[in-house]
Amino acid sequence: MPGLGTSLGRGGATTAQQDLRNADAILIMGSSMAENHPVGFQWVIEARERGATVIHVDPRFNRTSAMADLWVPLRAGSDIVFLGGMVRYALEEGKVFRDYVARYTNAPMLLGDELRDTEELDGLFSGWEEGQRRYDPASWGYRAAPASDAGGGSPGDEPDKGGHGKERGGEAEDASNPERDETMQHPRCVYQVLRRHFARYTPEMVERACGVPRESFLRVAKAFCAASGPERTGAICYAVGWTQHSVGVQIIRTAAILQLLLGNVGRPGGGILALRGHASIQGSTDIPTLYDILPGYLSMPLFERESETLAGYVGKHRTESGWWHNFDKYIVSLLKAWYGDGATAGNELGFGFLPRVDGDHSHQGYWLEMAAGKLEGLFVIGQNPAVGGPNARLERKALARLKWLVVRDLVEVETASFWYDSPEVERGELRPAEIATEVFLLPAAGHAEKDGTFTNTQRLLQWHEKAVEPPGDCTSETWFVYHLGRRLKERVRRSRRRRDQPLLALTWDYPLHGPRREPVVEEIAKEIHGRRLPGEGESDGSELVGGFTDLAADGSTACGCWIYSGLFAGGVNRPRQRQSRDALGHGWGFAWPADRRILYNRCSARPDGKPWSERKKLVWWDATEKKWTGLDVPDFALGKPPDYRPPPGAKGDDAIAGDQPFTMHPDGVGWIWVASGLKDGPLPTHYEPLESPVANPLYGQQVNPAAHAKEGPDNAYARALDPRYPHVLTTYRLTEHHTAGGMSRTLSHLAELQPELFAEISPELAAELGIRNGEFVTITNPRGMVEARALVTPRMKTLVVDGRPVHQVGLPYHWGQRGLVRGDVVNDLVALSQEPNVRIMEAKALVCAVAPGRRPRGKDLLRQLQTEQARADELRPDQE
Amino acid sequence: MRRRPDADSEERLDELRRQGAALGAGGGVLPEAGVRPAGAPMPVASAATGYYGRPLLKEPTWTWEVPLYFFVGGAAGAAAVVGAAARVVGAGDELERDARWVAALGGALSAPLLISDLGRPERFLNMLRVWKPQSPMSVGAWTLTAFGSSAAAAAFAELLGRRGVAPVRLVGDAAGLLAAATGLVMTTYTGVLVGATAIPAWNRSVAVLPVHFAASSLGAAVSLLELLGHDHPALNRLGIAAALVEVATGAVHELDADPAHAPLKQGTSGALVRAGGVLSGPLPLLLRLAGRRRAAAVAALAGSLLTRYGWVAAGHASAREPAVPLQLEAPATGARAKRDPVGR
Amino acid sequence: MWKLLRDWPLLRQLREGGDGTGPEAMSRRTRELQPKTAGAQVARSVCPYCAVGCGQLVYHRDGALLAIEGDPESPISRGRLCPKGAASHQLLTHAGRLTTVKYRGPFATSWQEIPLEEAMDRIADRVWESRERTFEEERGGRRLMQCRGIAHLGGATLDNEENYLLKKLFTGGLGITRVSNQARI
Amino acid sequence: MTTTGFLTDSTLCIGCKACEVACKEWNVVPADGFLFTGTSYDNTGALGASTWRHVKFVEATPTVGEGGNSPALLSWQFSSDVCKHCEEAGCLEACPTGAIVRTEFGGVFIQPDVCNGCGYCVVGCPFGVVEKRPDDGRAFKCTFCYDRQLAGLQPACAKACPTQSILFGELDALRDRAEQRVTELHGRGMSDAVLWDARGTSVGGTHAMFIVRGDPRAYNLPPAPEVPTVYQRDGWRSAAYAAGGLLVAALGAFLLGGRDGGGR
Repeated sequence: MPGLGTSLGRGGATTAQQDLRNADAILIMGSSMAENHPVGFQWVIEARERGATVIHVDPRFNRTSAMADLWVPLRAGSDIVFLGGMVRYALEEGKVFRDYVARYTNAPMLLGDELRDTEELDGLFSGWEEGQRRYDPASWGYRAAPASDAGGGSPGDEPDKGGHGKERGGEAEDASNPERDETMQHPRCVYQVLRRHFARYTPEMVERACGVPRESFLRVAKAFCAASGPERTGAICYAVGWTQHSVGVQIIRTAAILQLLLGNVGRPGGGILALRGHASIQGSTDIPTLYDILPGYLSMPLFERESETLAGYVGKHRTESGWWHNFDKYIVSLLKAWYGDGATAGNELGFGFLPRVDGDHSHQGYWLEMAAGKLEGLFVIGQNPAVGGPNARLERKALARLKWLVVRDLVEVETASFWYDSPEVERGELRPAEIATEVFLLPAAGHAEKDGTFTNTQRLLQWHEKAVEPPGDCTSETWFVYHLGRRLKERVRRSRRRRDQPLLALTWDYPLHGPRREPVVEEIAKEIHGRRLPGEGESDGSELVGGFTDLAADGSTACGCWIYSGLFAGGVNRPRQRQSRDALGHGWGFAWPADRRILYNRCSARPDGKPWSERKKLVWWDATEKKWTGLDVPDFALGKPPDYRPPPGAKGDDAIAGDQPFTMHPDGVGWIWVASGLKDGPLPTHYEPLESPVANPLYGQQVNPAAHAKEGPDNAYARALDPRYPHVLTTYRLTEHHTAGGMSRTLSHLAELQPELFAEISPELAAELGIRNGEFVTITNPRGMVEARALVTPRMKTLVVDGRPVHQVGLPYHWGQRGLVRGDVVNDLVALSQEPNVRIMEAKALVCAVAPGRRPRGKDLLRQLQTEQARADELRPDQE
Repeated sequence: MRRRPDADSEERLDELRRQGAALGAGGGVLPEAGVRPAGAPMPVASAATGYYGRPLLKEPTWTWEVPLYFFVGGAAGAAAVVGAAARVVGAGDELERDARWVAALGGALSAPLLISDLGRPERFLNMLRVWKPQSPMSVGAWTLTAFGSSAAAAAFAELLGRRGVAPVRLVGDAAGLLAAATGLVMTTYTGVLVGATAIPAWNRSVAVLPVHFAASSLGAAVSLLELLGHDHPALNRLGIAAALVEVATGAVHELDADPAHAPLKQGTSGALVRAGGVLSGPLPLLLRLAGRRRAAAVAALAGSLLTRYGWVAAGHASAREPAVPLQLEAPATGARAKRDPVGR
Repeated sequence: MWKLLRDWPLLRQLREGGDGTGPEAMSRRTRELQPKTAGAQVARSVCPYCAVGCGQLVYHRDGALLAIEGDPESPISRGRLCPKGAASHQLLTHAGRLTTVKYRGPFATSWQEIPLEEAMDRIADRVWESRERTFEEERGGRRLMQCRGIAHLGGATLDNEENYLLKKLFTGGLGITRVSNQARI
Repeated sequence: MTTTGFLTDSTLCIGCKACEVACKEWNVVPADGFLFTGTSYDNTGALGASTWRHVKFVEATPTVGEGGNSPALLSWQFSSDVCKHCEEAGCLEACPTGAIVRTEFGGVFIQPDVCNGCGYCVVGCPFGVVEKRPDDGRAFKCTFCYDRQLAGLQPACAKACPTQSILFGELDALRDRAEQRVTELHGRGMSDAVLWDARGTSVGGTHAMFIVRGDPRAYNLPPAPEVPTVYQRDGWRSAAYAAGGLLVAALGAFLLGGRDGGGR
C-alpha cells in the first residue's frame, strides 16, 4: 500500500464503493471489477446508467470491458506508460485543476539542485548505488529541507525493510517549510520537474510501448480528464492487475499523481478504490500478519542501532509535524496491550521483548530459506501456496524440507497434500517415503460458525455473527491460537530465561465460553479498541477509551491497533451496527479511521472552507458553528478553521494549516513527489517487466533496478527479447472461482461453471499455430509447463508493440490437483520475484511459448523442464 | 539487471519489426482481417447459426416401450372394431372371438408397456388423477383404461358365453361394442399425441398422423387375424384399404419439401420411416392383389411396427435441429449433443 | 380410503369444475407449501470470499444451516450476491468439507486421524522444540530476540481478531518474525 | 393475487452467473456436469432438469476503443435465460397427471410429489425448458420460486442479481418498464435493442421477458414460438375422419359378404 500511503498518507482505498455512483467518469485499470467484484460493480453500472463514462483499460476484453463505454487493450506491463501519458496529457492540455493542485499538493515545492531525473540518467534517478543495487534518496529532498530527521539512516533504502510500515513515508520531512513557488513556474519546482519527467510519455510513445492506437489513447485521456474541476469528479479502480508487477507501487503512484492533478482525491465520486481480493485482506494489513509492521502500520523494529531502544525507535519513526507525531502513543499503547503489567517503565514498556527483523522475512524471502532447509516449522492458515504461490513448483518442493507443517483450512488443500499427490510426486521428484515433514491438517470453522470482523476493501469493519457450532473438530483460529498460546505459556510459567519473558508477560487471560472453551471475541475486539488502564492506587475497573485521540505515551493506555480505536466507542460494538443512515452507510459497520467513509475529505471544500460546488459538496466549514461539518465525518481537526496558520514551533497536527487536507503527511499536502519512502524512485518511471518480449522503448534501463529477481536454477527467467518465448502471458481470476480454488473447486455449484483450465488466445495466434478452439495447448516458460484448453476468441487482440506484433495469452489460475475439477497449476509459470517496496511477485506480465497439444507426463515433463531451464541459464546475459 | 539485447535477439527483433510493418502496423493493433482465420474455428452465436448451433428443443424421453405400445394398442383397437363389425354383420363367431382376444391381449399388454416407460412407475395411477381433454396423453390414459377393461370383459364373456348363458352374452356384446368404440380412439389418438407437440417433424404432420396410424393399426389387426388362420374376404378388403391409405400418406411425405420433414427422409430415422412405409403400403398392396395374403400380412405387421419406431426416431432428429423452430436461414452448422461442441 | 377419494382431484374437478391445471389439481403438499426458511433464526453475516463485504443473512434452525442470502439492508451490496457468495451455504455444508484432524508422520505414506487435543499437544511440542533450537536472543551483543526456525503464512481470509491473536502470539510472544499473508499492496 | 413476471435486461447483465447458483442453492438443484464446452464462458449449455437459470454468452468481435456498452457495435452480450412461464403453456396442457399447475402468481409449477415422469411435457415445451432428470425419473424446471412467492419473497435469482439485470415484479408494470427501457436504449443509440415477449404468438405472452441487443435468434429465442395445443384441432379432426373411415370400412368390408372359412 505504499503507493497510496506515500502519496496520500494512508494505505487504504480513499473512498467507498457506493460513492462510485457519484462519479462522472470511472477508469478501471489493473482490475476486472465486473468479474472479481461483481456486487461492488453494481455502483459502476449505476454511475454508467446516470451518464458517467466507464473506461476499461485491460489486455483482455473481459466481462468488465463488456460493460464499459470505452475499452482499450494494452500490453500487459506497460501501465506506467499509459498512465504517464495521461499525466502528460493533463499537464500539457491544461486539464489540471490548478486551484486544487497549487494548495493541496506539493507541486509548488522546490527540489534540490543535486537531483538528477531519469531523463538525464537514461532511466535512473540520482542516488543509485550500483554496488548495493539500491537508492540513496538524499538528493530527492525538498530544497532547504534536511534529507531526514533526527532518526538518522534515511528510510526507504533499508534492504531488510518492507514497505507496509512506511504509509507515512515522511520520516525524511519535517515541518521546516520548504521553498515554494505558488505560480509553479520555477524550473526546480515539483510541477515543472514532473512535466519534464513525463515529457516523453507522448501518445506516440503510448502507441509504441503499449500497442494502443493513439486515437484510442487520446479518447480515454480526454474522457477521463474531463471529469475534473469544481463540478465534476472521476474515480479510479484498480486491483492486483496493477500491484502484481515489478513496478506495482509505482503504477499506483502514477494513478495517485493523476488524481491529485485532476483534483479528484477526497471528493465525492473521486478517489482511488483499491479492490482487494480476500474478505479481510485490508484487515490483515491493518492488523498485519506481515513481517515488517505491527498493528496500525507501526514499523517492526529492525536489527539496527536506532531500534535498540524505545527512544531511538520512536525518534526514528516519529515526525515533528503531521499526525505521525503521535507515533510514540501508539507503539506504547500497543506494548501495554500485549505485555500488560509486564510492560513497565523499567523495561522500556517491554520494547525489548519485540523481535528484531534482520532480513527479508516476507513470504518469498523465507520460502527461499525454506527451500534451502533453513526453516523447521510452518503454519499455513487459510492460504494455499501450493497452488496460489509464485513459482508454486518451487514452493511445493520447499515444503518437503520442513520438519513440520501445520495447515488449517475448510478442505484438504494441495498445500496439505503435497507429500502424496503433488505434480512433483507424479514426476518422481518427491517420494512420500523420503519426506520427513510431519503434517498436521486441522479443520477450520467457516464464517457463519464464528463471531468476528472482516475489514472490506473500503476500510469498513463488519461483524459476522456466529449462527451455528462448527461441525466435528472444526474450530476457529481464535480457538486454535488461544489454546496453542495457553499450552506454550504453561511451559514458561516459572522460566527466568530472557527469551521466555515476552511469552510470560503476554496478556492471555481472555474469558472463555461454549463447549469448546472459545475465547469471547468481543473481548479481543475491546483490546484492539483500547482501554485506559487503572493508575497507581486505582482499583482496577479499566475503561474503554473513546478513540485513538485518547491514547497516551506514558503507559496509561493500552490499544491493540490504534487505527481501529473507536470500533467499540461508547461500549457499542460498532462493526455490528446494522442501521445505515445515509448513502455512505454511516450507522452500518465501522470504517477506520474514526468512521470516515471518504478519506482526506477536507479536499471537498475550497481552501476557504466552502464546497467547490453544490453538486460535489461533502464536507465544509460551518462558520457560525465554528466547525467542520457535512455528509461524512470530517477527516480533519473539527475545530481548525480554514485560515488557521501554525504558530512557530507548532508540533504534530497543530503544525498543519487549516487548508492542508493530508494531515498524515508532515507538510499536510498530497505528494506528487515522494522525497523518501520508496525504494525505486520519487516519481514513477516505466521499466519493462522482469521478463519482456520487447526492449524498454523509453530508457536504456530495461527493468526496475531495485527489483529482486531472486534468480536461480529453480527460478529461471527468460531474458529480454528471448525469441523462444515471444508471447506475453498474463494471469487472472474468473467470477466463478476464488483464488487458489480451495473455496470454489470443491463446490459443485461453482466448479461446473468453469470446469477446466483454459488459455485465451487470439484468432491470429491460433491461426499461426494451427490451434483449434477447444483443443489442448501447452504453455511453456523457463519455470514450468501447463496444458490448457484453447479458448480462441476475438476478445484477445494481437497488438503491435514497437513495430512488431505481440500476441498475448491469458490464463486463469484457479486449478490444482484436488477438488471436483482439476487442472495444471498456472502459478508454476510465475517467477518468484519481488517488487522492491512490498516484495510482491510479478504475476501479471510474463512471457511464454505456446504449442498445440498436451504436455508430456511424469519424468518426460521433468526432463523437458530441465532442458528449458538449462537453455535459459546458458542464454542468461552475464549482467545477472 | 540492466539488460542489453544481444546480437541474435536483435536480429529476431528486426525480423519481427519487418513482420509488424508488413502487417500494416501503425494503428497499434493488427487489422481485423484474421478474426476467424482457417485453423482457428470458433463456435458462433448469430442469427444465422442460433446459439452456437445448440438445439432449442429437448428430445423425446420415450423408451422402446412407447413405440411398441403405439403398435400394440393400435392393433388391439382396430381388432376390437373388426370384431364388433363381424359381430354386427354376423360374419362368423371364430373371427369375432379371435378379434376379441386380440383386442383383450393387446389392451392387457399396453398398460405394462406404458408403465415401464414412466420415470416413476409406482405413480402410474396418477394418470387417472385428473381428466384433461386438452391433453392427448390424458385422453389416451382414460381411453386405454376403458378399452382395456371392456375388451377384457368382452373376451371373458366370450369364454363364459360358450356355455350359452344369455345375460353373459348380452354383457359381452355390450362390452364388445364399447371396446370397439374406444378402439376407434386407440387407433387414432396416438397420432394426435405425437402430432400435438413442439417437435417440428411431428407437428407439421399432425393432420396426417391419425389417419396414418389408424391405417397402420388396421393393417396390423387384419394381418394378425389372417395369420391366426382367418381367410374372411373382408379381412383382405380391409388389408387392401389400409395399404392404399398407407401408400397415400407415404406419398404425402415424399412429395412434401418442408425442411422440417427432413428427418422423415434422411438419416436413420428416414430409413426407418421409409422402410415402414414400403412394408405397410405398396408391398402388401401388391402381394394382396397377387393373392399372397399371408406374406402381405407379415409385411404389414412389420411395417406397422417399424413405422412407429421410425416416427419416434424422426422426433429425436428433429428436436436436435434448431434451424426450424428458430427460423434460421440454413440448418445450424455444428449442432451437437448438449454442451459438447468441442467434439469429444 | 374415503379421505383418499375426497382428495382425488377428479372428484374435485367434478365438484368445482376446472380443467385440471388449477388449484383442483394441487396436492396437499403444494397447498401447504412454505419456504424452507419459514420460522428460521437469522444471523447477520458477511460474505467470506472477496473484499466487497456483501451483507449476508444466515438462516438456521436447531443448529443446522438452512440457507444463506444477501442482506437487503446492506448499504454496500443491497441484498445482492455473486455466484461465490450465493454458494456460501454449500461452502459450509458440502460433503468434501474437512471435519477431522489428519496427521501424517515423517516418511508416512498415508494420513491417520488423531484427536484434536492430541494434535494441539503435539503442535505445541513442535513449536517449543523448534523455538528452543532456533531462538537467538542476541547477535554481536545487539538485541535480536528472534525465533528463526518458524514461519507463518495466511491471514487475508481470517477475522481481524484472529490475525490480532496470531500476530500477538507469534511475534509478540514467540519472537517469530517470518509472518506473512496474501496482502501486499 | 397479482400475476408476476421476470424482466431480464441483457444490457445490465455482467454474466456473473449468480442467478444460476442462487437458484441451485435455494432449490437444492444438483450439479449439471463438469464439461468444458468451448462456447465462450458458457459451460452450462442450456436450460434443463438441473439448470433452471442459464446465462448465455454471445460473442462477437470487439473493436479497440469501444466497450460493450458502445451503441455502435455488439461485442460480448450476456443474457440470463429461464422458463418462460407461458400464458398458454405447452407443458401445462400436456401433463396427464395434473402434476403441472398454474399458480396464483401466473407461474407454471411442476409438483414433484405428483409427477410420474411420463415425459409428455418435455416434447410439449416450445422452448426446450422442461427435461426429465435421468437419475430421478421426474421432469424438472424453474418453479418460479413458488414457495418464496407464497411468503412474499422474490425468486432467488432475481434477489441475487448484482446489477438488477433480472427484475421481478407485477407483470404489467414490468411490461411497461420493459418498453420504456427499450425506448431509452434506442435513445442512447442502441437501435439494436429489442424486447422479446411472445405476446403476438399462440403462446399468448410469457411471464419472462428479455431485452437483448441484436437478433434474438442468436440467443436461441425463437421468433414465433407455438404452443402445441394449436395442432390439436387438426389432429382430432383427422382422428375423427380416420375413426369414421375405419368404422365404415370395417362394416362395409363385412357387408360386402363372404364368410370366414378359417378357424383352426
